[in-house]
Amino acid sequence: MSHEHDYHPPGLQHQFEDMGQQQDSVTVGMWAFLVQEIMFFGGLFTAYLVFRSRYPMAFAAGSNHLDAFLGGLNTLVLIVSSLTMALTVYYAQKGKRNAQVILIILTMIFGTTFLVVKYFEYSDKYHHGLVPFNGLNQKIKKGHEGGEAEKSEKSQIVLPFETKAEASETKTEAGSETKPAEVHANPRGEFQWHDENGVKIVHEAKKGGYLTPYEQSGYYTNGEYDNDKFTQKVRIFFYIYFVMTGLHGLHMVVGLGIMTWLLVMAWRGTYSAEYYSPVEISGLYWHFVDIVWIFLFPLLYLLGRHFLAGGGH
Amino acid sequence: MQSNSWVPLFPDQASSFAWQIDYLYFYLILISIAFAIPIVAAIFFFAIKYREKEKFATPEEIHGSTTLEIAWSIIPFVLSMTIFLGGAIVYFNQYRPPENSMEIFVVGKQWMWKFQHGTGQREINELHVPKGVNVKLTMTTEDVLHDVFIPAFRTKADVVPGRYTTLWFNATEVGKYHLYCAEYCGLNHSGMGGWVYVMEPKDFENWLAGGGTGQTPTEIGKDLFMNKLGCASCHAGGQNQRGAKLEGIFGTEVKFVGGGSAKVDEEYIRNSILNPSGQVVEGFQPIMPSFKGQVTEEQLLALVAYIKSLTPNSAPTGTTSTPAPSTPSANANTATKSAAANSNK
Amino acid sequence: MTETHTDNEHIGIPGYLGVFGILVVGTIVTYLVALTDLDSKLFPGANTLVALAIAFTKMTFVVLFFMHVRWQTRLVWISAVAGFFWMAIMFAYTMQDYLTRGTGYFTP
Amino acid sequence: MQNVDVMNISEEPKVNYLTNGFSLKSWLLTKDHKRIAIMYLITVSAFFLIGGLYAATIRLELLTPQSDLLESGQYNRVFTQHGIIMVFFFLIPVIPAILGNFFLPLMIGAKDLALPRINLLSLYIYWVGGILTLWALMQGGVDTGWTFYTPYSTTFSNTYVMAVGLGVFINGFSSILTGLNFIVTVHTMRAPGMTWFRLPLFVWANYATALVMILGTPVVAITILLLAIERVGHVGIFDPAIGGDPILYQHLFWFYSHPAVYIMILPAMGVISELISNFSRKKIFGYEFIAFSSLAIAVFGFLVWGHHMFVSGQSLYAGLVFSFLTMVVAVPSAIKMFNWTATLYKGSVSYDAPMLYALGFMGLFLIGGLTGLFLGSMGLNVHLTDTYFIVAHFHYVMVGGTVLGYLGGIHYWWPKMTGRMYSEFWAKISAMLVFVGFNLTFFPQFVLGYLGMPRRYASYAEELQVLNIFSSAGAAVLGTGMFMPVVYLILSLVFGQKAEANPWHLPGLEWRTASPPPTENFEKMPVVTWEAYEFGEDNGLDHEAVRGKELVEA
Ligand code: HEA
Ligand code: HEA
Ligand code: HEC
Ligand code: CUA
Ligand SMILES: [Cu+2]
Repeated sequence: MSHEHDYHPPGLQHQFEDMGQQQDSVTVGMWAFLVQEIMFFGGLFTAYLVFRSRYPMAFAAGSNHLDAFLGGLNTLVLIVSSLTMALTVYYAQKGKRNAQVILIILTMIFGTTFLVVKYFEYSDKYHHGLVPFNGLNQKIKKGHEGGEAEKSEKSQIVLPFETKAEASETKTEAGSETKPAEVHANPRGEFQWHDENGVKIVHEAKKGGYLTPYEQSGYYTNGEYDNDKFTQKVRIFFYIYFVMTGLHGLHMVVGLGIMTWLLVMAWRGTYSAEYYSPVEISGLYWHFVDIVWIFLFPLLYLLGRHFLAGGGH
Repeated sequence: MQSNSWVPLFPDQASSFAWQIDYLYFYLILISIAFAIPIVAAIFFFAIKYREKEKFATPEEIHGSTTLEIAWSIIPFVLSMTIFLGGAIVYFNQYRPPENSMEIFVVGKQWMWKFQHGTGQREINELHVPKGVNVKLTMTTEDVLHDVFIPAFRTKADVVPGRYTTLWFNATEVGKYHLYCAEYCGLNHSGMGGWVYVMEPKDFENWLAGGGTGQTPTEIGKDLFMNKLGCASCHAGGQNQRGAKLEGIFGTEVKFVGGGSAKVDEEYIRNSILNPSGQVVEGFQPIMPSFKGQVTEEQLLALVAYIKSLTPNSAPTGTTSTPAPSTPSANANTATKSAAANSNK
Repeated sequence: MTETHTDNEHIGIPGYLGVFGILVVGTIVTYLVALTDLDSKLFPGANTLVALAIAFTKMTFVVLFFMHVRWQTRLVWISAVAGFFWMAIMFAYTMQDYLTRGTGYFTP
Repeated sequence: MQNVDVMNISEEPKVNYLTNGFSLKSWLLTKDHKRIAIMYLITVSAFFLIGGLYAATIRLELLTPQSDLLESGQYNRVFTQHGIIMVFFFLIPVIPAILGNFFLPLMIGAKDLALPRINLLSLYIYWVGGILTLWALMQGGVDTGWTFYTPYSTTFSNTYVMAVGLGVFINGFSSILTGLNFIVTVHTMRAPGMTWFRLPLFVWANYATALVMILGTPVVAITILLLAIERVGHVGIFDPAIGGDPILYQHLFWFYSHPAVYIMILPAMGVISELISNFSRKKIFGYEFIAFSSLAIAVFGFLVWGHHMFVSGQSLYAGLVFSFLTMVVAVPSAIKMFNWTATLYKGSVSYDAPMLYALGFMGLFLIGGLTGLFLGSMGLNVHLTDTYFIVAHFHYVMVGGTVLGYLGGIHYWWPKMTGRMYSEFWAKISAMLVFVGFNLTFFPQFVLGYLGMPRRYASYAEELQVLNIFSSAGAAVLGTGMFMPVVYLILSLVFGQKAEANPWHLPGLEWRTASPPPTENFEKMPVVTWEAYEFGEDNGLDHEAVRGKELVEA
């Protein structure tokens, strides 16, 4: 080998001739990996597309049960973390160790914030029986303290941020309809769906002539909104919601792992203007995960929001 | 009929469109031979003629020829388009059941086929059909995917839970033919099948009379409609009619409250019974109760048959010996209305 | 390819902040637009369309600037586009079936 | 031109990749693409033998019309496991992970793949997926068919669908990582002077394959994940009883699995391009057309998946589109066939064993591909789908095509990989047996299929027995033919003649280093000044430069 005794830059692996080649390789590799990721999520988006185009109302109803405020907050959190990540790369290229370390830590903090918020969202769904898998919802026996717990939880629901006014209206409306006795026993942790907004949305849509006959047949029995049928469709929404956000969350966790490793390396001052490609490609990954969320947010959280906002028909 | 005294090399040809598939098959064999023989011949010829005469020789270089490349891209392409078109035409013929076909209902379940004739005859794993009559199978399944396959008729279609699929044929030869399940469905997939008996229409009539115990579906449907389920209380006609007029409705186009319309086919009637408010007909209130859970699949088929038998101006009487309503029957699969398109997000 | 990282500056800190600003504004606009009923004002699906359009814009900014594709080789451009192109293939060819299938369904 | 003597490397390098460390660790933690390829070779072959045993069981059972050897439940498991092992654990990795891994860097003059650690990772992932699957098979196996159709697989089957699904899911990532590595390597690791249009066609084919792997495999991964979650949670996205759609599963599955058949065939086509050109000692006819047809297949292959669903309840319109595109995608394959044939013209064709396999490939793939057109034609498909015609079609392309291509390739490169020559005599016998046995096995199945024998049947109509006996008899011959290489190739390691660096006297870069190659492949960075398959003086073939040492310094 010709350059065995030559100057050997740190981080140059044996199969490469020079840093440029190595840098190109990892960049191309990362992009190929991202293409792979796109197709991975693409399968989910296809399922989403198929079902959403068939049951838009159920999707809207399900979506209204997500907390758009938290979703939006998380979007912002991720955007900030993307900024800090981009700046990390910037300072890595400049070889500024301290700035890198601080920015990586910030990125990690924001990433963690995202996951914490996600945790609250998930546990909210857990308490409301909205996890589409049986056995994975809070198990409540009728008349037990569990019931109390659920009730108190319920009164704490953070209503969608945007519609404080209207939402409280809806709430009182709903509240008056909900008899106090109506504590939903859920001994086997099944999926539960008690949303009057669902009825409202479907009725609105029906009035507006938006429902195709076929779609209506998916929701109605006896001229009445059939909770069972509607629930099935909403359940599909939540299934897709959980799989998509779950996989996204998994990607975040992996991202945090990468960040930890980056932090150690940056702490040791590994990166310089000559050698910073690990930072750069980790950044690519981080931004990609961010982009996925940029799409998930409107597609999952914001469906049919205006029905809630009272702007409907 | 097939016997096992000889080795068959070609299947029986027993339906009106079997020849089309066979000709398409021959055409493809022809194309295959037309390509295979020259290519194989060329390979042999070159391999022998230009066999190595000297170890590690360096023969003259030939780079390629764009003319040739274009030629052998275009020719296969054009030929393959004829294959596509031929296939598409044959497929079309098989896809749309002709109007006024005799209808037979099929329910697949692990691992048997249940058939019900228009006259109420039921059969399991055996299907008797008359020769020379268009027969349409309206099919569904209770559990997993299955597939009705009758090789002698060259036809086959998956049955899918949750929806109706159709298949039709016109048998041309009296005989006994294999009936298979061709979509893998679990343990006894290879046992899920039986025989199709094609009979002279006369014999078929006799067979129906001989074995026909119960009422025809139309009769059963009438009974359900008039008495058991009380549909007549709303749909009986006359001045007190609160429900939609059902006479002659089959095959027509109905408009819905709030826009939209649909063609009345088996599927639609079924939905109307299970799910009336899903599609409220213009001019009516959504008062019809759902009969979901109160009627079985078989009763549903009977009701559908009965409603199909109602012709305009005919008092709801019912039975005819040939259960072929002459209303145009829409194929459940191809009804034009798109289920998924417009929506409000 | 090697010359890609000679220019380390890219858009500099102000640039990054600018992109960041755009992203934040995009998020807020998405949010607000979701509350107004464009579906009945414009045409059904308008809300979704707008939301997706904004998401696309945001993505474009992230890809171009944060992910430095703006300064990258053609190969990287191609792979960035290819992923979406293939996803579009999957959508289009799946939906071509669903949208032309007709009403042959019943809900048991 | 006589250049036998000059082409020998006089003294062998002291250390080659095989002798560079003997400890278990030096293998398990190696980053050397060649060692990884050897480990793949061993595992993939093991899977092939397991799959082959299942095949033998199938054919034994089908000797009689009744299901007497196996009950239908067992038979269902046997063919399912045959399909799963053969497709996911044998045919998809076989050429890329063994021959591609070993020779792609050598052929482009690189020291290794661009991402050696990822390469090792992909091997380990393959092992984990494989072991999980084998474990599931020992526990009781699966009976869903290799296609895992819903709702049978989600709701009704009570076999180890989850475990096998997980195995396939994991294995998918192995394939993705291999593809990723190839793409990067081809883009960034080419030796000086190795321009895109000087790449051997095997590299082009693997590159196209890698594209399909990256774009397709993730979709099957997510599909299987959805299926698994559906099976546990029973949410209903594939279950029509609660609002789902089983056809969606088929769409997602075939979105991957049709392109996957091109993952299987493209590398074999690459091998065949090498063999045909090199064993007629002539530049390949229409190089660019073959190269681009690989890419065309990779791209158009994504647009035709619906041809597996013509009778499934897909809309008529969708069927038409898919049928049309199926015809379009056949054309690039046709282009390849014609170019290969034309390459023989005025060549100097030798009948070494690899070439016999290549010629066999041409004949069998021709039949397999043409019968693919039968299936793509909608009207015929209705009669033929889910019959033995399909079984025959895909064995013609997969066994007659890919397996023969692989066997040709492994013989061709065996001297380079191991430094030993195999027994030419036995190799020829084996090639003949495979060809004859293969046709005997699968040709009758076309007839059976048109007669209407459905596939996945443990018991069948009595009048079909004679043809089935032919088929089973053929399988015995085929099995013998395929098992022989295992024996004589292993024996050659001990008794085989030592191989020269360039036993076939070829211009490819992989022949310009020692056999077996040293760890970093070339002693000096090669500089390429000749086109692919350029026999003759220009490429320095008949000069000293043939030896790795003499390659010009970068
Ligand atoms: C290596 C794998 C491989 C390859 C390469 C192919 C190649 C092709 N396949 Fe095959 N196929 C499978 C593996 C493969 N297939 C498998 C595993 C299944 C079954 C899956 C299952 O259900 O379990 C299947 C099933 C299958 C079906 C579905 C059948 C059904 O279930 O109903 C169809 C339908 O169109 C089809 C078509 C084709 C076509 C048109 C090609 C084309 O690419 C072939 C192109 C080649 C040629 C055409 C020959 C060379 C050309 C000429 C000599 C010139 C003349 C050409 C013209 C006139 C155009 N295949
Ligand atoms: C790469 C793919 C591949 C390969 C190589 C093969 C190889 C073979 N296959 Fe297979 N096959 C499939 C992929 C493949 N198959 C798939 C995907 C299916 C569909 C599954 C489904 O429906 O879900 C299928 C289904 C299938 C069926 C249909 C089953 C049914 O539908 O009911 C049949 C029937 O004849 C069959 C036969 C064979 C035979 C005889 C071989 C022969 O070529 C095998 C020859 C090789 C050997 C025989 C091994 C060699 C060595 C030995 C056996 C020695 C034994 C060793 C000792 C005793 C120590 N295969
Ligand atoms: C309480 C009264 C009532 C009863 C009982 C009733 N229906 Fe109806 N039916 C209606 C009304 C009102 C409509 C029109 C509104 C609608 O489409 O929902 C209707 C519509 C229909 C339609 C659709 C007709 C069209 O023009 O599209 C069918 C089919 C039908 N009913 C069948 C039945 C059958 C079968 C039964 C008995 C099993 C039955 N109905 C019992 C009131 C009734
Ligand atoms: Cu029913 Cu196979
Ligand atoms: Cu295919």
